Amino acid sequence: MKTLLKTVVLSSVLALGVGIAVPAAAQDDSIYIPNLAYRTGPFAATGTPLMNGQRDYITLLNERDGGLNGVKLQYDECETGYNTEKGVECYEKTKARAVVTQPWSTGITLQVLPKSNVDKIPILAPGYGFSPMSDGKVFQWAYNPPSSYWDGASMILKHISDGNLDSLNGKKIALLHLDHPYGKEPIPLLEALAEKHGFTLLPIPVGLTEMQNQSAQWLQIRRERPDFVIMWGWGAMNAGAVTEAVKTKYPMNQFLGIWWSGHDGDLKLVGDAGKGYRSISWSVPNSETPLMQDIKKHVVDAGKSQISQAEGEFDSVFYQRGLMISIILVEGIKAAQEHFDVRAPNPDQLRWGLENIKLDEARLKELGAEGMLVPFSTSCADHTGHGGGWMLEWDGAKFVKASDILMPDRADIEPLEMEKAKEYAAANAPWPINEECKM
Amino acid sequence: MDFLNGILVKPFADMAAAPDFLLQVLWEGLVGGVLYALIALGFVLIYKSSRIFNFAQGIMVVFAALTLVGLHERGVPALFALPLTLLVMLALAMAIERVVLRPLVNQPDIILFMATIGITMFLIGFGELIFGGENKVMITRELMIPTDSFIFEPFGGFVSIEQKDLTAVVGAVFLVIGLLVFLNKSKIGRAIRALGDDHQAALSVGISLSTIWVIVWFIAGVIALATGIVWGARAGVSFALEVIAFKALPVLMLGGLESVMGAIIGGLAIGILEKVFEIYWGQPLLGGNTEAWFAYVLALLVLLFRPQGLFGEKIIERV
Amino acid sequence: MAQSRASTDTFAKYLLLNAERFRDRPAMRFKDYGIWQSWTWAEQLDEVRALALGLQSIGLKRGDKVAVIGSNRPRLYWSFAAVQSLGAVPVPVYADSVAEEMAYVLDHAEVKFAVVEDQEQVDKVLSVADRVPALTELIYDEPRGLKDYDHTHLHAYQSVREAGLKRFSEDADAGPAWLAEIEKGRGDDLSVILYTSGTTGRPKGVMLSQDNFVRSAINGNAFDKLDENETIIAYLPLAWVGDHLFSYAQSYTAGFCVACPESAETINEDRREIAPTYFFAPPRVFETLLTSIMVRMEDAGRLKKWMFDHFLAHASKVGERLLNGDAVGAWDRLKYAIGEFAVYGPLKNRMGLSRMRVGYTAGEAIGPELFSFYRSLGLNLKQLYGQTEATVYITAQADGKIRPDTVGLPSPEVEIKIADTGEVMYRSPGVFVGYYKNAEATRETKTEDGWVHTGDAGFFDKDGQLKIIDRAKDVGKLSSGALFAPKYIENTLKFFPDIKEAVAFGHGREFCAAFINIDLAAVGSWAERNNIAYASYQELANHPRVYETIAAHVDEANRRLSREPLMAASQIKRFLVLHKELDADDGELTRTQKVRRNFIAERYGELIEALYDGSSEKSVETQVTYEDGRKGVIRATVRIVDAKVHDVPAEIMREAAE
Amino acid sequence: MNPRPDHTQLVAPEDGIAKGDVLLDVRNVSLSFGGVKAITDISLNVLKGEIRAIIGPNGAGKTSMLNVINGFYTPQQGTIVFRGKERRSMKPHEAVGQGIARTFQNVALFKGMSTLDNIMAGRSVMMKRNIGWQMLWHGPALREEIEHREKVEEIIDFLEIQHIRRTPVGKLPYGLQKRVELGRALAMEPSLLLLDEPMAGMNLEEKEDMSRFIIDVNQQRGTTIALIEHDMGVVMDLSDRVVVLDYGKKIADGPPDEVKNSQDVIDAYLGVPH
Amino acid sequence: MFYRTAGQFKTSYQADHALFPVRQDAILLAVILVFAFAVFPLTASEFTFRALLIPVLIYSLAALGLNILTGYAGQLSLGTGAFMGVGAYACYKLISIFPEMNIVVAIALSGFFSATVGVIFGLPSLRIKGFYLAIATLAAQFFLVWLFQKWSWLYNYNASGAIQVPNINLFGVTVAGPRASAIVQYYFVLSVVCVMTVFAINITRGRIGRMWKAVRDMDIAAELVGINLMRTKLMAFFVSSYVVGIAGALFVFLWRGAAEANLFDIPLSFRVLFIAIIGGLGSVLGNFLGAILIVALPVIISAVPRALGLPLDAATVEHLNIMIIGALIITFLIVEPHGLARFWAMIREKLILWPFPH
Repeated sequence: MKTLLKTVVLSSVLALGVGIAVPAAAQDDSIYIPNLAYRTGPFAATGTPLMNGQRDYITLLNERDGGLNGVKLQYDECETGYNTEKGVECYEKTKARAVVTQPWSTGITLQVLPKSNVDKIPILAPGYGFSPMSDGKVFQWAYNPPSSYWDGASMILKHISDGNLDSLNGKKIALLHLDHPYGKEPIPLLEALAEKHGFTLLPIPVGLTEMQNQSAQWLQIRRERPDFVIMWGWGAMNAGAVTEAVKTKYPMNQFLGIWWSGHDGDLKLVGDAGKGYRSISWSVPNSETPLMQDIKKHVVDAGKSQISQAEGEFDSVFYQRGLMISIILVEGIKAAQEHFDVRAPNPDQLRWGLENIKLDEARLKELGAEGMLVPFSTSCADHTGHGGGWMLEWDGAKFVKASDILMPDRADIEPLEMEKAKEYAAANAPWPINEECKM
Repeated sequence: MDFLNGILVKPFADMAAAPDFLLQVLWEGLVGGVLYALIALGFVLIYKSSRIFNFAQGIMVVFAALTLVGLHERGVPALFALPLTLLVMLALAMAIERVVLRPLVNQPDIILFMATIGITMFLIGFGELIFGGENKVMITRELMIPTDSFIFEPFGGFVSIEQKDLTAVVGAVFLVIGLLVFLNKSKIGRAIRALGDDHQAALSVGISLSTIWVIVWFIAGVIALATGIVWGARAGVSFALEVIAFKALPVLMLGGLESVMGAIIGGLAIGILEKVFEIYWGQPLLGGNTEAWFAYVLALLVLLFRPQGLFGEKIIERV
Repeated sequence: MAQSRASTDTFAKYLLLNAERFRDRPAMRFKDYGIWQSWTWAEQLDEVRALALGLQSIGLKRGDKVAVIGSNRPRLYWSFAAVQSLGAVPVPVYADSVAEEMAYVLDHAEVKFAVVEDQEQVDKVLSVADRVPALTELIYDEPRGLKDYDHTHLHAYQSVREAGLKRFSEDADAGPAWLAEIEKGRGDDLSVILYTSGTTGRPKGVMLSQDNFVRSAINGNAFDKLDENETIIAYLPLAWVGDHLFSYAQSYTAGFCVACPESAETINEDRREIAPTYFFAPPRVFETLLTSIMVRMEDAGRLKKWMFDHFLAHASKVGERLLNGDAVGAWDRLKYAIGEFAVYGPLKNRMGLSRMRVGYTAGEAIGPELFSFYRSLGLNLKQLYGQTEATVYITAQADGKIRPDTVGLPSPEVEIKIADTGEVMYRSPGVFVGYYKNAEATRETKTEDGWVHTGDAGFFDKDGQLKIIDRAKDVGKLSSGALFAPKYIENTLKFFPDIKEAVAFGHGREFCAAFINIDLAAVGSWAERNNIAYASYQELANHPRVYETIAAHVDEANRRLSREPLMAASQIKRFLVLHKELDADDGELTRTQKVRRNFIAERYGELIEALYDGSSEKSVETQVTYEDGRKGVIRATVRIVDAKVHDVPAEIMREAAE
Repeated sequence: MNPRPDHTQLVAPEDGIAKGDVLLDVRNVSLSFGGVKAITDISLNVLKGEIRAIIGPNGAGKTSMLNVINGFYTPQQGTIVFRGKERRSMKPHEAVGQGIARTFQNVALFKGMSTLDNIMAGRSVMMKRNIGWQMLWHGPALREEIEHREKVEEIIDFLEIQHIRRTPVGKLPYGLQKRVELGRALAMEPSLLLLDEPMAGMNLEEKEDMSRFIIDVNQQRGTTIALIEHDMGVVMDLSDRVVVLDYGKKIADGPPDEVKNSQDVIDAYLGVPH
Repeated sequence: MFYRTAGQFKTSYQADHALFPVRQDAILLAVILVFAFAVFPLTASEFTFRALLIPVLIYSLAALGLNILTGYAGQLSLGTGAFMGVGAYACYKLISIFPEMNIVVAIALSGFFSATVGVIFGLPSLRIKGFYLAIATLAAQFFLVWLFQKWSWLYNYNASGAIQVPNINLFGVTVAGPRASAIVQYYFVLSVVCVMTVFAINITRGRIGRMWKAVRDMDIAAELVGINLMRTKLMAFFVSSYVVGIAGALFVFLWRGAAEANLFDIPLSFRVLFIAIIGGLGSVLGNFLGAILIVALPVIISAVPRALGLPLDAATVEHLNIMIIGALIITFLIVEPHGLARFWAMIREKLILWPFPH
């Protein structure tokens, strides 16, 4: 009784304190970049290195260059645990000051996407989210550079068919996917392609509760004997799948994943047995680049990073991809700064910036990140850039580049994107279309 | 007609057509069932001795496995880490007894149940804080668990049996036998069994209730560690493991909350049946993922005919 | 039915008047079946008329006496009005009197009818019926358990009422005839006969006229500005003059609402629900209340207890001054306001006195501290000095002129003089007609020119306020010649919550000594907290640690007495804690719970001797009467303890010398 | 302001049976649980308006008998005729519909509810207003609630439990709980009231109170009562007719005095082996 | 202290049966309502609406539904989340099929779908009791969520498998969908919750409520006072699931704006159960208190370190938050197993008895 009373009093005092503490007002000399991060929950394993990467690049800019064009970047994480509900809460919490939303989950992206027109904050979802977001005229506020999921699916198919999708005729391709909006994302495109090119698509969903116990799914794969297994997995599902694949003796060279299924940590579980597993990726780790050396010098060795060095996180695909994601964002901010000649661009200005990113090889080289990211550029009509991707292959200890840049078959994808974008706009009417964009 | 065919004929035809595959399915189901049974066993022990429906058994599995791996990561040799983990589980049992059970003694079941969910949340936060949330690799090799697999080739196909699964099954069998011997032969074991029926009778053995609780929770911790090692060896150690606690619940319903044998048989039955159902009915007819609910619906149907579960004791209502 | 105010000289006429002027205002409430069943004046008129016509039809005639026995229930109050409307005389009888007493009263009053509450009273009356020759009809309210009784002369109230209703609706003349019967009533008609318990001898029937009550009530209403907006809770015995005045006479004359509690156990709860605006209680009730407050606060947490004590101390500092309208500093006012919010208000709320506008204490002298305590909370509690023979009012304290040690100024229309013997005498419109069938006693009490002996000794102080010292015949002298006023000493002792009752001795003796009764509630609770085991009242009373506590109280009482010049000599030198509770059933207390000093002196003669012969303990045997009337004997060894006597403080000596 | 109600409504409902006629007739009933015979071929009747006692040592089958009468158990053999209608089995809540109410040996009150609500619950069957009205708490639902509250207040008054009206019954002493339970049974306005050891575990004073209430119920409301009691003394004073069971068999039936002197009964109570 | 009950008496059963027999309770409620209807809307930020006020209200309603079943009728259920899902999907389908349908009507109707499903899954309660029943309700939980995933008709064959709330107008104001303003949604939710709460209070304090409590406290005795167990239990399932279904519809339409099947999975059920238990079973008030504690407190706690300037990163805060919530739950269960409602009742009792301790 007494204790309870104390608890109640204490919490009310705390609550009061929070209510009073007004968030520091947005200042002209800093740019607030919130990140709806997840370092907890069942997806923490994959989330953490990405968040570390994002964070460290911003830290590097602040430490090395004193910010971006002299303006400090204020990086802030709001923990979602990959939980959509928490994500929306974070969105609401940060949106007052944020210039950008990085929702970090297709579920959260779908939640905040319809609000983007109302709240007018750009959503940056590099390599995830809703593929039709690529249509910048419809999705004025959403960006998913440098490649969308549909791009990814297309690239994988191209790769396994050696560029000729018709050669897949009569083959059976299983899509082992997380039973979640993210996992279902490639299905419309794959279905369309299956019909067009005469292969059989076999979607195999993995429930959130079954991620670590996929024996049923892999028994199905064993029974169905698909020619290829494409994986749209995340978190603990990746490790589970690779383990089961090894066990089922599914040939690794017929097993490919999207970029989120190419995490070093997942493959380390199986080690050598996973040799030959491939994952499409729009980023490649390269710890020898000047950028990585700077990171090492200014951030990691300075003790300002949260990465765990023992596990080789520094060299991992995901950590370095996190860095690339921040580069994309910063390029957008920089474009806005220069175009509008402001120190701290507002969300609307940043929207322009994100539409005018030009990350060509020269710029990447300038940034010291040559070859770490596919070159791409965005426009008001194209919010993705469609920079393509490399195929990475697990060599038993790490991922190595196994192809040149692959490009998606845009001719297949674009009509579908337009159609779905239109459907989306109709379902969410009234939905403004960017008429100004003449591209 | 097609539909009936799909339900009644085709699955069996498939089984007959690929007997090696059926064997593989049964084996996978069996291994799954062993794990369910192990978790259910933890539940049953605690329920028998303290009438607590211990939802935290799932997180205890994670916590035990994490501690083991975490200790190893921090440089403790595997064979030291194992007893050290046991010590941690003992400490956990004592802490739970002291902080949660003792103050909540004689509260209604639902309150105790909720408290174990509270424990679950606390341990999730605590575990992530200490060990981090990322996926970890079970130190299979260090624990000298074989990782190869036996390949049999009957009926022209093949059946692959992983040695670590085999180890798990054998280990589980030994664990269960050991437990049964302990429960039936030792003084404490008898006290634990008596506790379910009558507190006084148990106390007359001369062991305090607190001690028994600590012991029971510790045993549950040991079982959790065993489960954690086995499961972790299959799919890595992460917090996603926690959800397997839900798998144990229908096992309990089926087996009866207080029956050790019920937990084991129920676990195996559910493990095998849900796998067979998923492969031969679920995936072709229902779009898959039926394992999510199959065990529950099965248990529910059983309960409708035997409200006390397959092995529970019949309750006679009196006025 | 129009009645001019001037001609309303009986309560029946007031009833008719009220039914018109206060038609839809509540007249009566009764907590029954879980809610406060309520009747308006119009409905009350219907009820009374129905009962009157019903009584008439079973033979009630003008001049008949009707006993009314039971607790405070609307139907019994209605029977007063119904009986009076027919010109008959109600005789309320104490419901808790034993059969013996009841037989005497019923017989002496020659009652013809009796209206009683329930089976218990029916049984009691029937058991003495053969000794009450005049009694013919018996009417009961509660039918429970009476179904199989012979109903030739036994009537359910309900059936009498229905008979009356039937007559009224079927017989067009019945109503007017009843009104005519009321018209016949005169102010000098007998209103009621009230039997006073008396401290000695047989009860005497005090005859009071309609005028006595009407005028006293009107004067009282005017004095305290009572009108139809008041609410009172009726919980004191019907047979007691106070209740008859407050709950009946004043209600009828002022038109206010009387609320009857559900039962004796729920009185506190019921009072809190009703929150009377006008409240009356003998000191004993206030004492019990205070005791229960203090006992309950003992269990409070430290902080709360501190706050409680702190604000009570503040109240005792400024509360009364605020109430009397004296000047008080702003800080003190603020602090008092906080106290009102945190302590006084809630406390009054718990006592059900939040809405109390006027409160009286009477029946006997109230301890000054006790009195001040309530006043300091902001309760307008006043003292009243009265008697059955005076229809209550002799003196009363006017608002704002309150002193705890006096009983106030003469009430309106009351003249007072102090006889040479020191006895207070009065003359007023309320002076009784006479004792029923006891002309001798009437003569002894009432002089030819209408002055009445109160039997109390007292004097007027310099403000003209009357100060009562004691019963005239109880005031004695110590052998030293110093004044010995036992009641004063007893009241000083009774201030302590642990002490429920005290009896002081000293007349003609060298020093003053006392019997003390512990309060079982207070001491029992204290014992529990201090892990003192006891099996009985007797054991607790005799416990050494209880003695220690009581000795401390006696010491403090002596200190207080020592500050009173007149009383300093009668400090208590020796005392004992009685082994049994003084009890009305044993005749040790009156029915109004006053100490019967002489009886006690007789009964415990040995103990008194022991007090004065210096012995340290004494074994006694005492006869007791149990609740069911059985007798028994208890034996005990009572210890006698010396108390410290204090010197008179120097400044008081000086004052006294001046 | 409502005029005060009176006690006139306190009567048992009309059930078409004249006073002194057979209200309940139990004919050749046998009951067993998995081979254990609880009741063997017992016949007994209860007359309208009487207090009928069923007594016997522990394990004599008294409670089983009661359970058979109110439908909780279904006998293997025999029939029960109540108010002229014959039946073999029915659901307990149907028995209530026919006018049989009962109390329990170990108080079976609704512990989380107040005295008032417990007794109100006894009137659930008689309340008909649907959930739509209940939701609004106006009109018919409120009227119905108040109507029944009045009836319940009479019972509260009758049993002298006003002061515990709002107390959760779980907090009441045992004796009062038994009284509340009697109140709940009375609230059902039964034709036949079954009391299962109404005085078990009570002290002398409580027993006297309870006896008084039982007699009052019988006399004032005219309710027919069948009671089980272990305490012979109380029963003999209370009841009009007594039936004695022992080991599931009837060994005596008749007025108290007659039964008291029966050798079989004396043996049974003294525990003479059979 | 604040409760001065002297002078409050009832002269009729109507008054005695009033919602607030004690005047101060009514005043307190009035103050709260003034805050809810006037003060909060004037002062709250959008974040407060969307992260605190609206979810607290919706969770309260869901817990209220659960409480009817578990707290009043004594049937433990772990499947609340799925029943909320039924309400949400039903509402979504109604709006898709009849786009012109008034949203209030759609929400009210969708409750009937969840109620029907609730009754179906309530049928086992006639044979299964206590924990067995609780686990049985998990069958509903897992089966329904699975169904939400697999039955694509439910989400209009949406590629993502999620349902998306379109912009919906009510009397010319956008109440649901991305364009709806927080304050409008708040008022909408508040009104629905208030109405449902009043209904629930009325049902629980009347005949039906007593029957439920009777079944909860002792089902055998309930049967022997003439209560039909089957009808009573199923009615509890019906009413409970109806309320839960409404809460589910509000959850998606007035708050989340989009939902995928996983949203209705077990964590949601547990969350609602926590609210009901920490709030207090068998109490209406408790649901609101519980929701404030379980829903709002974590939001507030997670803001504490930053407000105090502690240099903790978001993940650590989240870990600590989970730990604190877990510990708080245990603490509350130990200190007051009957929940916050009982705690408040004790405080109220103290205030009524003030200054006396008992």
